[in-house]
Amino acid sequence: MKKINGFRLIIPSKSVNEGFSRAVTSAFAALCDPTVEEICDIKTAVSEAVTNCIVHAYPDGEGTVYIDGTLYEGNVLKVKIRDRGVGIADVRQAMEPLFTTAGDDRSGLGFSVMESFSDKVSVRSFPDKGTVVTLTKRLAGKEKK
Amino acid sequence: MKKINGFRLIIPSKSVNEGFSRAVTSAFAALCDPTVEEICDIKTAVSEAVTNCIVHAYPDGEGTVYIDGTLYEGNVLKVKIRDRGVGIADVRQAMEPLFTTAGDDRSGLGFSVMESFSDKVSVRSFPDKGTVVTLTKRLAGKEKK
Amino acid sequence: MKINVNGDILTAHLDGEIDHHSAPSVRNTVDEAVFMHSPKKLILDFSDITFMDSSGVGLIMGRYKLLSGKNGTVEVRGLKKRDKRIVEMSGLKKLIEIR
Amino acid sequence: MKINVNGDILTAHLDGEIDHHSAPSVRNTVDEAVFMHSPKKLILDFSDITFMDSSGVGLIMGRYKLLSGKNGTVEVRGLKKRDKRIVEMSGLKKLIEIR
Ligand SMILES: Nc1ncnc2c1ncn2[C@@H]1O[C@H](COP(=O)(O)OP(=O)(O)O)[C@@H](O)[C@H]1O
Ligand SMILES: Nc1ncnc2c1ncn2[C@@H]1O[C@H](COP(=O)(O)OP(=O)(O)O)[C@@H](O)[C@H]1O
Repeated sequence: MKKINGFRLIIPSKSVNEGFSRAVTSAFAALCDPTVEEICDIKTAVSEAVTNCIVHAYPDGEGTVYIDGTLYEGNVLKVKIRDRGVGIADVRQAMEPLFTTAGDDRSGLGFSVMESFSDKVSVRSFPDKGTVVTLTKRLAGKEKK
Repeated sequence: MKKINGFRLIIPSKSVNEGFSRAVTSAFAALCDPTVEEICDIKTAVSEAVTNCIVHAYPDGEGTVYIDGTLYEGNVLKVKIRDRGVGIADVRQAMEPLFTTAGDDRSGLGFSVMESFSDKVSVRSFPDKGTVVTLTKRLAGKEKK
Repeated sequence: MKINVNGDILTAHLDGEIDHHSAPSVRNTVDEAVFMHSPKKLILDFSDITFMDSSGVGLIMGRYKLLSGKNGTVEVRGLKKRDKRIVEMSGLKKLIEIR
Repeated sequence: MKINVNGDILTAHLDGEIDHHSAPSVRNTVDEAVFMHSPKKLILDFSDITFMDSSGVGLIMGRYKLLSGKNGTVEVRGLKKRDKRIVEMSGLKKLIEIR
């Protein structure tokens, strides 16, 4: 697949940056005239993945979150959300609906939401090294070079 | 000055990313409740600096543009726009109003606009290595951590 | 957020975005009102929510636990279609009223 | 963009954002209309411009050169305060009418 455009965003794992990363991803996706629904879908999925880096990856303090957005020919958008945090020992279990290792406030639905609002979610994780979540979504909007 | 938040954005020097980098900078600045005027000022200054990387830094093709935004205590925003392009031999001359090395369509006002819409503009450039433009602006909005 | 008390019913009109960043302050405001008024029913009105992710579900779940510990109930209103989809993933439909 | 011809006067109602990315297409549309209609006066109306940087000045300068080469004039209208500030840095005020 031919790459048309891309960005890399590097931010500290502060919760205030959840909204910021949604805004950045929307602005990037907007370059290919997607529908409002599509923008909203990708915002929601990215919000979940970035929140996970902030909530789970760095339990002992602040770390760094890396977001790579790439637009491919055919209006396929991939967003890779990466951390260098604690990692996930059992990815299959982590991806089960309602599974959470966190307290009352987390619903355990983050991965389910990502799956529901993207075409594909892939997760690679290495304990003590970090986690990479890749969201893929085809945007129906007109293509721009 | 204590750093409150920051981002690094890395993008290819495509003109479509001029609007994208404005959107990213606005979204970041928005985290500290600035006025609409202040958002607009910083958007305009960033637009000039990023456009210069796209128009002047890489005459032979596409390169990479690096944008670092940092928010300091006291609501001071610094945006550093950096390229690894041809550089500027005579920075003082380049910064003169109406000076341009480009054709009809460039007005030679890029640096003047940056100066007019920021509190401070600093330019460091190394021929064949690249250019770093740092824009500083104090935002009057309320501080957020 | 606007809080409305009508007899045994406390209604919280949420607004803005709900994510992990904003949820704690929403939670605190709602919970304070619940402790003050000890309602039989808490209505969370999402009509003015412009964005939510699964943190919104966490918020509802937590309020459900709080209220059911006091023999109260929770009702959720005004969810947009996509937000309803997120809430329904949780199975909360069996425990609370979603309108 | 809407183009309006009234006798010798061609008015281009620009809209959206003017930056280095969008300027070429704006320029092409205006220049084509100028070649078609050979107006004595070109009015560039910025009322519906939501953002511009110095690329907007480049656009005006280029149209000034084009028109003065044909003994025509250029007028600029509807600039917001901040955009006027940018245009005035250029000294174009001496060459064209800015209203
Ligand atoms: N980036 C990450 N780093 C470490 N652990 C993670 C990460 N993302 C997810 N997890 C683990 O997977 C579990 C399920 O995640 P998710 O479905 O998003 O639900 P929630 O965030 O509500 O717990 C989390 O509770 C956590 O244990
Ligand atoms: N990032 C850069 N890399 C190389 N040269 C640059 C860069 N930024 C500015 N310049 C030089 O400085 C000159 C003046 O820049 P500026 O004031 O922005 O006006 P303009 O972009 O309209 O030419 C440019 O014409 C170019 O020669």
